[in-house]
Amino acid sequence: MPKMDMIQALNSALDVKMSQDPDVVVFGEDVGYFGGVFRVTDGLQRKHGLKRCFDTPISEGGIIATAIGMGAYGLRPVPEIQFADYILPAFDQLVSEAARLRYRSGGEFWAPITVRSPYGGGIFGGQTHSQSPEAIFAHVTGLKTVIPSNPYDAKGLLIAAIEDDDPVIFLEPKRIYNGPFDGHHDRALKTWAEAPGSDVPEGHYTVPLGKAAVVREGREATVLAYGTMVHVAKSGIEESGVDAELIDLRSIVPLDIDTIVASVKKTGRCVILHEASRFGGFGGELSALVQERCFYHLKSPIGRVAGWDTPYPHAFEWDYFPGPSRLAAALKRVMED
Amino acid sequence: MPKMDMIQALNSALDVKMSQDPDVVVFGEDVGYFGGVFRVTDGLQRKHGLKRCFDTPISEGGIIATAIGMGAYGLRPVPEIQFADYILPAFDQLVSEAARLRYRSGGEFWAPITVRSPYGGGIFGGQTHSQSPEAIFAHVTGLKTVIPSNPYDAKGLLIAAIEDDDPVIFLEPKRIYNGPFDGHHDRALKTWAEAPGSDVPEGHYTVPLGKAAVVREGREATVLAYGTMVHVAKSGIEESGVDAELIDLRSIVPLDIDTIVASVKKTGRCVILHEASRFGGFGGELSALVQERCFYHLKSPIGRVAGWDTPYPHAFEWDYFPGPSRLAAALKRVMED
Amino acid sequence: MSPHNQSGGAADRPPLTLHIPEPAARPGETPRFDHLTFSPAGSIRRPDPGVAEPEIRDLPYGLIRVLDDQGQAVGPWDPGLDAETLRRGLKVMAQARVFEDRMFRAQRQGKTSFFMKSTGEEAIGAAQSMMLDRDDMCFPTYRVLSWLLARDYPVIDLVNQIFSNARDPLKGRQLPILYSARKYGFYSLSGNLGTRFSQAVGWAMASAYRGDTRIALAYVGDGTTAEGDFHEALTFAAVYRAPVILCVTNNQWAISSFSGIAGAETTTFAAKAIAYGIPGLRVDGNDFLAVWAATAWAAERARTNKGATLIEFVTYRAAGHSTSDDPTKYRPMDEAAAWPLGDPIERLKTHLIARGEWSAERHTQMEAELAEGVRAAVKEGEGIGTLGQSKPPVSQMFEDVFKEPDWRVLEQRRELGV
Amino acid sequence: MSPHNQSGGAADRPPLTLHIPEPAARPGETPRFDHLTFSPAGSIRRPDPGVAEPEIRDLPYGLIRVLDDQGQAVGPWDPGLDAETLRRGLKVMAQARVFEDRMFRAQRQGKTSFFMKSTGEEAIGAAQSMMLDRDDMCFPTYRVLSWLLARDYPVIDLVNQIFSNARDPLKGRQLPILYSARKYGFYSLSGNLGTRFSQAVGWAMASAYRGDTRIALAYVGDGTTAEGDFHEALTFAAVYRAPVILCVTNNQWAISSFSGIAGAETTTFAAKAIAYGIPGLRVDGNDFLAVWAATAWAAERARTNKGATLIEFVTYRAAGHSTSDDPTKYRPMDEAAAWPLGDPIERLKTHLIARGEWSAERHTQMEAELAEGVRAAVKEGEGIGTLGQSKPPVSQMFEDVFKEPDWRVLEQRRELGV
Ligand SMILES: Cc1ncc(C[n+]2csc(CCOP(=O)(O)OP(=O)(O)O)c2C)c(N)n1
Ligand SMILES: Cc1ncc(C[n+]2csc(CCOP(=O)(O)OP(=O)(O)O)c2C)c(N)n1
Ligand SMILES: [Mg+2]
Ligand SMILES: [Mg+2]
Repeated sequence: MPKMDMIQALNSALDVKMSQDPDVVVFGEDVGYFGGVFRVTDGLQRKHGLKRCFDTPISEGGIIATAIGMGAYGLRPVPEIQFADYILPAFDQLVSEAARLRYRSGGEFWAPITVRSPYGGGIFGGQTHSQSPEAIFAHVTGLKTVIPSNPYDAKGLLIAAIEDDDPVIFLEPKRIYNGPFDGHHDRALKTWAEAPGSDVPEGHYTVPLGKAAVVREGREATVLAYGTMVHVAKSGIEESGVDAELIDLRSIVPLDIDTIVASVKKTGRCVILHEASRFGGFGGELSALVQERCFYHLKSPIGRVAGWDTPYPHAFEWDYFPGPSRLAAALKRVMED
Repeated sequence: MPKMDMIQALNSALDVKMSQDPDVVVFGEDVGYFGGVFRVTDGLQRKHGLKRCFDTPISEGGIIATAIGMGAYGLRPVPEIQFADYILPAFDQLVSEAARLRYRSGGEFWAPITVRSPYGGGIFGGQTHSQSPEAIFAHVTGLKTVIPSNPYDAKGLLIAAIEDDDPVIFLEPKRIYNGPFDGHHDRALKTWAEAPGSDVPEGHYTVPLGKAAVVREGREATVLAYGTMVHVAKSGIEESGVDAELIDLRSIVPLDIDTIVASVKKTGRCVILHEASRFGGFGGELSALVQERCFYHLKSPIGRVAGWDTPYPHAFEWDYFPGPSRLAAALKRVMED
Repeated sequence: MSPHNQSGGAADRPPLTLHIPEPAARPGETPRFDHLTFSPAGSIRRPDPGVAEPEIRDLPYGLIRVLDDQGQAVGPWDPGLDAETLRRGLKVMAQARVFEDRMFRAQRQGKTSFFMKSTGEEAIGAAQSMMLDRDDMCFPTYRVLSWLLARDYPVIDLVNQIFSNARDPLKGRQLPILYSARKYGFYSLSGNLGTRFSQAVGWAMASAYRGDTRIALAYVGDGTTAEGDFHEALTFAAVYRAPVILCVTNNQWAISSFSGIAGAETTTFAAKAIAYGIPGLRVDGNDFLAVWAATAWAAERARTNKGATLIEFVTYRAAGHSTSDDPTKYRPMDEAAAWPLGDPIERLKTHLIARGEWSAERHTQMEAELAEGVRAAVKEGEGIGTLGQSKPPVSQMFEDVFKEPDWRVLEQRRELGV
Repeated sequence: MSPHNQSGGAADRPPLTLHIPEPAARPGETPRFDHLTFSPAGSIRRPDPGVAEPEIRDLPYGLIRVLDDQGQAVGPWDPGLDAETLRRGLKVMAQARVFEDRMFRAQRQGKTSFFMKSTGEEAIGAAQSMMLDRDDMCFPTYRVLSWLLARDYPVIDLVNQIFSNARDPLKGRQLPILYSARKYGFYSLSGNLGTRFSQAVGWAMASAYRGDTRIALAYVGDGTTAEGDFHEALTFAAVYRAPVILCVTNNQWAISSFSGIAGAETTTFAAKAIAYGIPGLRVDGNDFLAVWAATAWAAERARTNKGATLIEFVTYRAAGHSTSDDPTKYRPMDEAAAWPLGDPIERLKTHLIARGEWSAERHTQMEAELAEGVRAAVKEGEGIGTLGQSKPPVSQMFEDVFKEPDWRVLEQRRELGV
């Protein structure tokens, strides 16, 4: 089985689907001839033709609206938004339209679109190339939100998202495009080839939406994470010395509540880790769900480790980024409490 | 002291500020000559002149952008968005611009704008005239979000918001514009005149942002609510027979965490009530905060009562709306657990 | 010192002033429409639909009209329709009016929550629905009921939707009149303005992508042109030469704000086409024949891969904005009566009578029949139930959030016991 | 049966096709610019700035140029500037180029995270900054460094911002070159495109509201015109006659997509003005004199309450999009060299020399001095520290979220121990 990094795996997912299904069409800013600023659509125009992978005007609202219209026609559009920070001009189209179309039309129309977008920090991208907006999507009834953490999942989840008949926000943690960054920014970056999850089949397979993965089994505490934070969590758990179970959510909507609850009931302790700023972040929902369902199993307060409640600051990348040490400290805290 | 309903109180706040401060300017769709579809700006154009209260194009993005530019110039714009459902086209301007301007410019520019918008359900407004988007604002670093529940607070909070140098989303629960709706839709609506909070001074006063109000003291449980839900909570508490303390948050950012924590530490039980759909709603954050700070005081799981995780449905208004009985049931549950 | 301020310091300058547009007349004043240009019927040339855009940059400033004041069809835009077709159009328009008047009263009687009328604008949806193919797709606003009626959408389904009752085709989920009718080429409506305009472009692009023959038609109101979606729609339509007809229904008002607030104080909405290098037509929206002719022109362009056309229909919103509105609060009471382009039903009727193809008696009889049909449908709908007395099963509240429900919805259904 | 499909069933119709614009030349091909019109210098009339918009609907399709191929200033748009002013402009442009070349290398050396150049576009910011008043406000893009240099913004402050070091005027919060410089009439930049364009209109409206005399100037790139914000800005500017100059810097490329993807395949960006009933000027952006003259014209209009003007500056992005970009991947290597409007620095230099007001020697000497100045500033900045070696106190991460911090920020500061 070939080794792939995240970019290759995502590219392969698109290629597989475009080869199988003439209704799959890819477009976005710079995705056509150039192949995307992160190269995820590289070669697709050359291989599948100008009309199946093309550039768009710089107009995120227009991109998503066009995708919805195409989806309603019967295509399976896979628009790219160049950075997740730039999804916001399309937020109304996603919330008021894509997410609501099936419901409000009594099932007559729907928007089977997959919106791919690089997200997250750790690349010195400054305020508008680093944000993690997943919480605002998770709150929107009718949207699914998927976040892979390794090449194998990335490909399988992206294929599953494209085949899904509902609108999916597919957030790609850009920090781990090239290797599984564990938060130790002062160490050399590992490549995917050395890491688990990089054996990626060439052909078609899916990883179902709504199924979390237990990345590491443990008995003392449960860590919930997704995207880049899965790798940060691994090294944070190691640093802490706590025998923690690590769950990679993979999709936050649908959420694999059963896996989460089973783990916390087993361990009695829980820490949630995400990059987005803490207040009102998705960690709040996770904490509430765990508390509601595992109250009598909890031995200590559920912890949250997240970005600070400030905008994403350029020079303070590593002060802001919730790295392994912050997780380790939180794990120790839940053990002590 | 005169009796005012919510609309009169809000109108009075605008009038007071426009009279005091020539930099206060009011605009939005239909707010000028006509005085707003909910009449909140009625008479302001006549009294203060065409340029101080005027109509805008139907372009929520343009309205907020214009307000930000005016705010950066030195004015204190108070734009209206006709329904909170229609804030979304301006979401990018609010998040990427208004909320971030002070921070990113190192304090050189800021956007002292107050975005007024009627929100919430209970009026058979269907999907796009009923939604409660507060959670997505609460997550945005740099935005304040205020929600009054009675005429006195509405006026005092609106004046405080206008005088605040940060961008404030001021959500007006439209269901209680004319009277304190307690969720009993089958009973006659009370007028404000008969209800507390309707004695409203004519002149200038403020209710500070970030200070919750204890609406009802209680010993057995704490109910957290805001907007229309404060009134629903009152009747739900009554129905439940539980001696619950009811806290009206009044602003969710800044959040009066001290009042919340003190209450839950006292009662040991907590139920959160909001209209917005439950998953990823602001209740998640509240639950997480309470759990983190009151874990060892909690006698039962924190409950959440909220809109279902569906779009807002026209015919099912009262099936969807989290009414007093659902709160009462939740209160009984936290007492039993 | 750097050589700034060459043109004089700020001190010398006159103060700036902020311009706020105001309509020509407010309540109590005499209606005036002199800011609008009304070309005489038949006076605007009709270029070949394949014409290049630079050749027709004057068209957005004229007004394409076919029916003159005597009800004669004149000039190059006369679509030459047979009487049968015109009678059908007349009937559809009259039916829309009768239906809306009836349902407006039903709302006032508490039978539903909300209603909106298209009075005075019926020609647009009617002519376009009839002119286009069955498998073309309309991305409507809430003022094109006549599109559905022209395609024989069952009146009882309209009534059931408006009452949100047990037979509501939209399962109780939508505000009255926010129909969806795929089989009738009528895309799902929603309360938020503008957003479907750009989706229509995507739909049309998909048809072109597949090498199909279907084209799209989309509407926005004059007020809604100010939304970013408008610009995005036009941009994508122009860039990809999408087979779409983009229509602005300029009925002069957006709730209480006049078209000047939307940017039409000194120019036209049709002129917005020029920004994108696509044709812009300004058309008498109360003239069934002109609407038909302009649509046919744009459709031919679209079907021959020449791309999109923007059409402004100049019309007048004769009724209030909705049941929540009282237009006498912000415009002269008699403004509708003073509207220079008249009433679309009257004008088509006059034309047919002038052609000897219709009579006042037949018209009266037709109206009576239509009223009876509407009355019967409303009765039937009332039999099923009006808002609050009948509704679809509550389980429908939980369906269609996603194609397959997830655990949240399943749990919440259980919690509510449905 | 209803009389649909009069124009023939779908079966008869030819298949539609989707048009995707493509640039005239890709890597390995010969650069071509024949989709653009370049009017000869001096050939476009200069109407009075008070002219009514309908009189000048041809202007967006011409190209206002002052400097001809021999470096002579010709025609009615010649602003008649003295040599002192022009030498100053030349110096500012040259300084921008030297500075950017230096900082580009600094980024390559790992001294900062990111950098962007304005090579070939320096005339625009320079002439406009010099032409406008000190208290006017520019709402910039990331390609108008010359605006700041023309107002003597300290180079060391640029360097410190780019290095995000302890003396960064933006306190470490912003990506390199996303400056904010209120005192220099330079509004806060941000990475997201388009959003400030419409804020400029609000700022200008505020000035008019107060009866002040300040006007605003805003930029977007050709690619960014497709954002909804562009339309919103133009709409509000036109409706309220805001005293604002709205500029499109059409440098032919938006990262890897050519201007045709933004809608300029068959029309111009200046023509977008027509949609709003405001003047649109299409101007040679590499001609310092033409930029100045067009700006002066628009400023006069704005200052006399005639409202907004849209100016398209036709220019070419001679460098890559940013340090993250390799333009040889998507356009001919020699496309910049083939650009018909030349280089703005060379053209102004030639003009000054032709006027006898400058010489090759003086130019060389000036460049050396500028390089020395930049070198000194960069050295000074490096002394303070480059990215990662020096930063403002970490407490600055927590300041300015709100005017006064709330408990969250206070608690989190404590948690981080700063
Ligand atoms: C995004 C959005 N903003 C505001 C509204 C409130 N609203 C409903 S109809 C309307 C006026 C629309 O005017 P116009 O586009 O001219 O259409 P008309 O009603 O005249 O047909 C407004 C402001 C809305 N529904 N959606
Ligand atoms: C809202 C938004 N969408 C996308 C981007 C990514 N992006 C940055 S620059 C750029 C190209 C801009 O092109 P243009 O407007 O022509 O300006 P230029 O770079 O040529 O000066 C893109 C797509 C962004 N920064 N913001
Ligand atoms: Mg209208
Ligand atoms: Mg460009």
